[in-house]
Amino acid sequence: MDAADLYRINDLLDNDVELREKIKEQVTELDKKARTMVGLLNKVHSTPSDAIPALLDFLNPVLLSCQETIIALAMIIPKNQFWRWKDMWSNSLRTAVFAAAFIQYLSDRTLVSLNQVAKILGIKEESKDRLTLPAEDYLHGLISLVNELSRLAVNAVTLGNFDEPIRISIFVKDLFAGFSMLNLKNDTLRRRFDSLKYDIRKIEEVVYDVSLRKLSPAINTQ
Amino acid sequence: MDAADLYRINDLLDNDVELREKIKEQVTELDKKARTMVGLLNKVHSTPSDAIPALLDFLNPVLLSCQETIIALAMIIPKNQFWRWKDMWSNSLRTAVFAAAFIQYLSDRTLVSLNQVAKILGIKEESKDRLTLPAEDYLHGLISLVNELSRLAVNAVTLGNFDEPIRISIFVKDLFAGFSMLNLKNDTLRRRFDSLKYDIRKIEEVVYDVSLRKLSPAINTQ
Amino acid sequence: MDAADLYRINDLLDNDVELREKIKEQVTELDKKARTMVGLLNKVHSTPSDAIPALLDFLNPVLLSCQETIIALAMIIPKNQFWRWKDMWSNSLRTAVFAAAFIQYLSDRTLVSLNQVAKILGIKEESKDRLTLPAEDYLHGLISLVNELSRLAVNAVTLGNFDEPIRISIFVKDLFAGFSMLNLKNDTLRRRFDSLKYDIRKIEEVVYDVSLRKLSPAINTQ
Amino acid sequence: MDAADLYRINDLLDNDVELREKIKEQVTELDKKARTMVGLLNKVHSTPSDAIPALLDFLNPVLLSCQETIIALAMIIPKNQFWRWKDMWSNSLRTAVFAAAFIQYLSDRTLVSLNQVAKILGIKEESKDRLTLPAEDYLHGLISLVNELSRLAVNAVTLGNFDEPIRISIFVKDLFAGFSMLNLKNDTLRRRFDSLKYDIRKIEEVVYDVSLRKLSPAINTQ
Amino acid sequence: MDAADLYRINDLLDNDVELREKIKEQVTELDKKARTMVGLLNKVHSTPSDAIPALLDFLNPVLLSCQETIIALAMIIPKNQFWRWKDMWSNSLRTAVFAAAFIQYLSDRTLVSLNQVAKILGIKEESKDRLTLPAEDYLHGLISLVNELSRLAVNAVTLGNFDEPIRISIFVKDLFAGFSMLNLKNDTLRRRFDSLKYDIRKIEEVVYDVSLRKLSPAINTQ
Amino acid sequence: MDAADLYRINDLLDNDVELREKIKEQVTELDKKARTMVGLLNKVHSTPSDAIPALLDFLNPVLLSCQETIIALAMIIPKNQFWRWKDMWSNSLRTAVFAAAFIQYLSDRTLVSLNQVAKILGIKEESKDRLTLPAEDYLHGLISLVNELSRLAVNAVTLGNFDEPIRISIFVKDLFAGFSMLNLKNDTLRRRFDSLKYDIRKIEEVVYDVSLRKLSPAINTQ
Amino acid sequence: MTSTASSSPTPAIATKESVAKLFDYFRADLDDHNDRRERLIKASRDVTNLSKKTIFLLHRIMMEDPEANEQVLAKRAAHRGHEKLREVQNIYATLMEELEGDRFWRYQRQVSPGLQEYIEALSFAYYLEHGSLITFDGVQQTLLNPQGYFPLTVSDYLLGLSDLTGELMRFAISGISRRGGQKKATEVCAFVRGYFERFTPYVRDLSKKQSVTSQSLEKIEDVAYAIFVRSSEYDIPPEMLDDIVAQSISS
Amino acid sequence: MTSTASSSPTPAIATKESVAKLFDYFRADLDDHNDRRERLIKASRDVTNLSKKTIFLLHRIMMEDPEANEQVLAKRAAHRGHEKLREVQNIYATLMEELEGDRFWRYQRQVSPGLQEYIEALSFAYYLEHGSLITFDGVQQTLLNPQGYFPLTVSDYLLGLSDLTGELMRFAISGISRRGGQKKATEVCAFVRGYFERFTPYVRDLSKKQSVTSQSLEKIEDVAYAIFVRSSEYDIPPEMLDDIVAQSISS
Ligand SMILES: [Mn+2]
Ligand SMILES: [Mn+2]
Repeated sequence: MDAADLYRINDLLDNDVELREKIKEQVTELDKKARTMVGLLNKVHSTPSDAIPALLDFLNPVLLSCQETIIALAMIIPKNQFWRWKDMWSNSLRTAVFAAAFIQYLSDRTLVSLNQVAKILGIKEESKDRLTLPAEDYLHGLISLVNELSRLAVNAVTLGNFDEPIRISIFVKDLFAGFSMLNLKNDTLRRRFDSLKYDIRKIEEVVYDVSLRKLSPAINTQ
Repeated sequence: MDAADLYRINDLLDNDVELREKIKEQVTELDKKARTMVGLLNKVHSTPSDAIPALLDFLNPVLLSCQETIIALAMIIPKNQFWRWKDMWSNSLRTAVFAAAFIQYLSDRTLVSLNQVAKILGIKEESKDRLTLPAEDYLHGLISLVNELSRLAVNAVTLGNFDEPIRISIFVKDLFAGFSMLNLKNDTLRRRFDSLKYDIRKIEEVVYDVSLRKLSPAINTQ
Repeated sequence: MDAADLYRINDLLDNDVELREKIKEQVTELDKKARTMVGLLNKVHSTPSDAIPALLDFLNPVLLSCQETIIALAMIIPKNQFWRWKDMWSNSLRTAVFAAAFIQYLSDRTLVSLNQVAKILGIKEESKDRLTLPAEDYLHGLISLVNELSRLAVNAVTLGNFDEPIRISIFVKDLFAGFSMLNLKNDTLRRRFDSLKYDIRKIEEVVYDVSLRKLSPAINTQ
Repeated sequence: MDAADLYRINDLLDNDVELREKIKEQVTELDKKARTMVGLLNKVHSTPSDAIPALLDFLNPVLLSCQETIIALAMIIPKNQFWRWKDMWSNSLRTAVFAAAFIQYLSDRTLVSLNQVAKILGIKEESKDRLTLPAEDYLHGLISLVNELSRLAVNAVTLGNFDEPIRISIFVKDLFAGFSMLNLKNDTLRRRFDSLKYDIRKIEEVVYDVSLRKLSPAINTQ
Repeated sequence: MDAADLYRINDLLDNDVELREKIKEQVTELDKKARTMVGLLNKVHSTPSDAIPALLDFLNPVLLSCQETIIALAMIIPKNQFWRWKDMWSNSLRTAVFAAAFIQYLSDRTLVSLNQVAKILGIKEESKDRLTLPAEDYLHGLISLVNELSRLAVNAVTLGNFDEPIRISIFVKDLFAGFSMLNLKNDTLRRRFDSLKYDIRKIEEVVYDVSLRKLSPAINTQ
Repeated sequence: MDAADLYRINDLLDNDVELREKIKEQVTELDKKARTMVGLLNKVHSTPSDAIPALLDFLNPVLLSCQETIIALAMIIPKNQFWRWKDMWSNSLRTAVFAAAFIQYLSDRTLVSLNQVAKILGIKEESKDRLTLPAEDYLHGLISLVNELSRLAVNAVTLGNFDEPIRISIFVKDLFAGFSMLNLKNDTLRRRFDSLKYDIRKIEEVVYDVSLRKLSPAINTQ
Repeated sequence: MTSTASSSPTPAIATKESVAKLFDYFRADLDDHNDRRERLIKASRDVTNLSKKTIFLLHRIMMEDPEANEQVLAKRAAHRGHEKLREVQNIYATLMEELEGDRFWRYQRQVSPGLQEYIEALSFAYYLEHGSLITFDGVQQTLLNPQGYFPLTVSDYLLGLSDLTGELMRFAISGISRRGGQKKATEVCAFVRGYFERFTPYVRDLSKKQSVTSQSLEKIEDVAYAIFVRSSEYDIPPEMLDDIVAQSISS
Repeated sequence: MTSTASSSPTPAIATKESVAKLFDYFRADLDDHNDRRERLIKASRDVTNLSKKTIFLLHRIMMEDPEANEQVLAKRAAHRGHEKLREVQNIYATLMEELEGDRFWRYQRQVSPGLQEYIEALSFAYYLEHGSLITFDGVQQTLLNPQGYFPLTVSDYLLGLSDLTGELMRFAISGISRRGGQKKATEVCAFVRGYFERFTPYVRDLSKKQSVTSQSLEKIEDVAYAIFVRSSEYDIPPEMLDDIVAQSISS
């Protein structure tokens, strides 16, 4: 190995370091936005249902502003190197997916699809060799959603909303059935999926309490 | 070192790697089937009692199809090497035992015995030097059954079936009394058995709720 | 849980505890014998060559007596359960293999083969579903032999025996060449094999010293 | 190393192994008795109050028989070596304390004191350098009692006994107040004490349900 | 819970913290003395044999002063609680045993016995329910002695003392033979004993070097 | 906690983050220089003694250039906050101390003192409330020096320099005696100090080899 | 290869004496440092114990006398708590000198655990008295003594408050069997939530303790839930429920 | 508190069907990914085994026939080694498609271990033949096939070379009993040192493996030391020593 070779290798290594710095900058930005959304979504647990729309009005602009950061991020990543760097932002991205899915659930009780959430977050088809939304990250976001919905089932009742747990129960069961169709390997995703059963039990117990005491008229529609 | 000896030793060292690959293939297959059954059994919690038979019609073929996989697995294991490889499949096998026991409970409210379940799963007496069903794995499957029945007690009430918790309570207490007579070592099995008391408490609380509100005529027969 | 099943399961569980105790008893016995041989073989390092035969006369009966223990052990192990229990005795067995191999070297400077050592220790072909000698354990025993021979090369010279190191050098090089033909995995065996190089180097150094001093009387008188 | 010293040291080392075996034997015995009592006490939850005395008649002899085992155990422990071996039996001892406390509660609704329970179990003042009942183990036993009483409050109602929950409530509150006076460190005991709050809450809820339904027949017929 | 019981229990819980502080103080003291001796003994490796007596004159007072600390320690330990606290000082005690054994070896080439060393360190028969010298700790001290003697064998040669390695070789072999007769459990002690073979090899190699070069007239007396 | 308070706290936290960034920049710089010196010092092991001065001529400017970085660092640290941030650079600083001590040893075989090394590295008395050289870091640097000297003892011999090991042995023993005077607590420093005995043994064995074979005339001056 | 031995060994090697002198200085320095460190660890342990005992005391007082007025109990508890915490403040006053100049940051790791436990106890007493969160300055005020303020870091302040959630959870759960305990639990729930939601987005430092805090919050939410579900079944106001139950138990 | 239930549940909740459809897509996607991953892991394991066997082979050939000429042996070993490594190159050729586009980086973690082991074997063979270090481009050249170059990262290259040190250490130690083994050991020592000293200051990535490398270097240094000390005692050139010993053993 001669000096020229060494020099070249060193150059390559230096480039990577620089690139990592630049990516980190954008990720920090994305992370801040994701955290802000989580902070605002926390208020859901103490907000009566009629005030939820007002809360969503605060959230939507933050969610939209993620686009800009994610587009900037996509422009930094070299072609085809998405998988090389993705660990740097996957946590933040999963949080953003969670926020988007929670916002959509609160808006119309539907499940946001992978394509929808990608679009919302500014992840574009044309730059998919630089930045894409892997199924894995989308699924992680949905699991976080279930975690949060089981808490919401409890708190909705405290706020006098006896129908919410029932809606949550139906939504979550459908989602769980979907997950059950997948052949997950023995990784974090499977472990987190397996732990969903605790959330489901909790939701079921809330529905039980409500139905045992005949507190919701909706119970029979389940 | 003489050549023949050397050659033989080298052969012994090489074979194991290949064997492990083959076993893994069958275990992955078994695991898939077990997970499919778990997915289907999950529907029990939102299925009215009259629709359960139809659900079992879906489950039984999958359960039966485990035989084929397990027989194939038994044929791979070299004579006498059951104990060498068993850790590779014991988790999947326990899940299959659980599924078989749950299916039988749902069919006729009886407990599947060790021999019955071995037969159902295609574990044959004549190949017991290759593959057998250890008592330990059978018991693990039964503990999972109790975990699931305590959940069912809750959901049955939500579905308006107030007798099921009482039947579950009787079944589980009987099973628990059986377990109490075993001399378990201080291992996972004993820890899981000790944790059954939480399930039993939950079932008792459901029976309490039902009986306090006089919702079931069956309560006096307990 | 029906009584017969319960009874049978309890029996199965109880048997294991008892079995482990019994195995432990025989293993303790085997370990004692192996350690006794190690203690006696330790004297080789300060015994002049003409007294070695007398020392072997002490050793041979102990070695032979291992048969009895190993046969007793094999009879306890249930059919097909070799792999379940083997970790309990593999250390002691490796020590016994080492002792047998050292004794044979001291007797006639030959290498004991896998089959020979199995026969010496009472490990029978017909009970191989209960107890067998894995190649791995045989090889561990041989590595211990080399460790000890490099020590013997040093001590033989101190005792004035200048031929032994050369005999050892030839024997060990042959053994080492055999080992080099094996495709070892990255495990303990490979690590121990790697360390053999230091023993060979030490033996080499002794051969050097001896050759030079024997052949150049000028140096000898230095 | 001179022979006498060697002989003595070997004796010391051998004794410990033997001693451990002997202790283990007695502890296994104690554990069996403790588990038998737990099994019998489990029946309390499905036994009508008038049949409790008969159940206690089964329990008392088992409880008494612990004395014999504990005295035997104390005789094995060498003078001054209580702290050396105590971890071997503390779990079983705590279970025995729990059983004794539960039996006394069922007999006359009083709390067994530390001295009383020591006496019942055959732990003697004069052999306190061999075996004593540490405050910690006594407290662990009492916490188990509260866990079980909250379960009993629920089951008593199912069995139609509406007074028991109120008696339990008074007893447990008193006990809880006592515990609150202790300065517990951040250890298992503290964690288990913290968890008592959930038991108390459950008991509270039962008292609530019972009070409301007893006093308002209008609700009762709902 | 009655007040007297409560008060007593609270007292029991509080005392331990204070006691631990006091013990720690004495142990720190003992540790300092042990380390001072280790520091002084380290000079042995560069001290010509005729200057050793002068060095021992420095060491003996420090060794003697351990008595005072150990007696103070014994007085703090509550009656019967030796086994509860011993882990706090066993390391320091083993170092002190090592120092005493090394000093005695340097004085007259003999091995200090268990009783002798206990006496030297001020561990009294009459307070054995508070503080005693377990065989295990004595043996650990001796193993450290062997470790150090193999180093001394090397350094003695550098200092021109060619007889010392031979004396060490005889002493260590004798000690090793003694150890071989003990039934050690599979614990740290056994592992450290097993590792002694490296020290013995080193000593043997020094003796080899000396004998090969005919540097010591003592060689034939071995 | 009102908004103003929150704002203030947030401000304080932000400042710290910024400060950390600035410090990190300088530390990266210092680390680069320290690594460069280590790389150059590595060449010592293959450099004949007469070429060492030339090597030192390369090293000295790098060592001097650390001053600039350390002065810049000291200016960033707020008054009295030295201990708050020191973990960020202590590794690099210890490496620099090691380099300075090694350079001085190679120049004139003397030990650099704490004050000397502080001066060399640009750590000034007048800014000691911002940046100082703690005894701990100085001592860590010296331990690294010993680690490296034990390697040098070996390689110097290979280069035909038989006196160097003897000089190293004397130097290291003095240093070790100094260390032995300290009451180190049970931390990394003590663990590293305790591990020095392996280096010392290695050096002693090199001196042994040289002296046994009478390869150095200097041996008698030790 | 023949020996290429270098020039004869230099005469003046680091002499034993000079090394000994050098290390003698360290010895004094290290011993001084270790002793101070030990003293501070001990003091911190004392502070921790006193603070823990204070927390126990506060819980205890809030539970005694089921019929007493909540407000009165809270005042009494806070008063007794502040009294007990004065012992801690005295300890800190004596430590001022030990932590002068750069020493504060040098021993921060030894001082922190006690300080956080103190803040936990203090903020608990403060909450009982005022129903709100003590401010950073509020904590600082209690650490004023003739020699000045005992130094307080933002991080200790925030971590101390994090632990408060756990105690509030215990307080809410064990309080619900008291008259008015239900309302109390709901209040605590709202308080912890408000505090929690406010901090989460800003303070990264808390992540380690955050999961504990959110677990505590969930436990409090579960209590509030259980209360609400129970009282929803009967169409009676909570106060009346309390009365009915009290009557039933005493009868 | 009375129930303040919100408006009736929205009719169109995420229907089972739509969720099922959504997840059906994932299933195919995930299965595809998992299968490819498994295939690559298996291929990587095969590469690792072949490379390890090649390394064994190289050691073996270098030790056979103690009287043969070192150069001749090395040529023969390198030739046989390159031959065996062609099997690895063929495996990589078949993997080109599996790793197209962004897939290379997606499965990099699965591919790396085998690639590093291959580089270790290749660079060992190269060293035996040329006595120098194979360059980055040199490695890349061996991975050329009709579809183009198999992608190679700098990091795999460097980590593969790090492992080479271990093999060189084994080679140096087991070679010293051979005629001329002493000179060989000294050469290896110089080579590893040169390589080692060159890299240390620049490449941070290596830190994990660096301590292993420096341990190997120290072991080689110890061997060189032992040889030198031994031959220093007798004033005879090493070659003559070899002759004397050979004579003594054969006699
Ligand atoms: Mn707390
Ligand atoms: Mn390798």
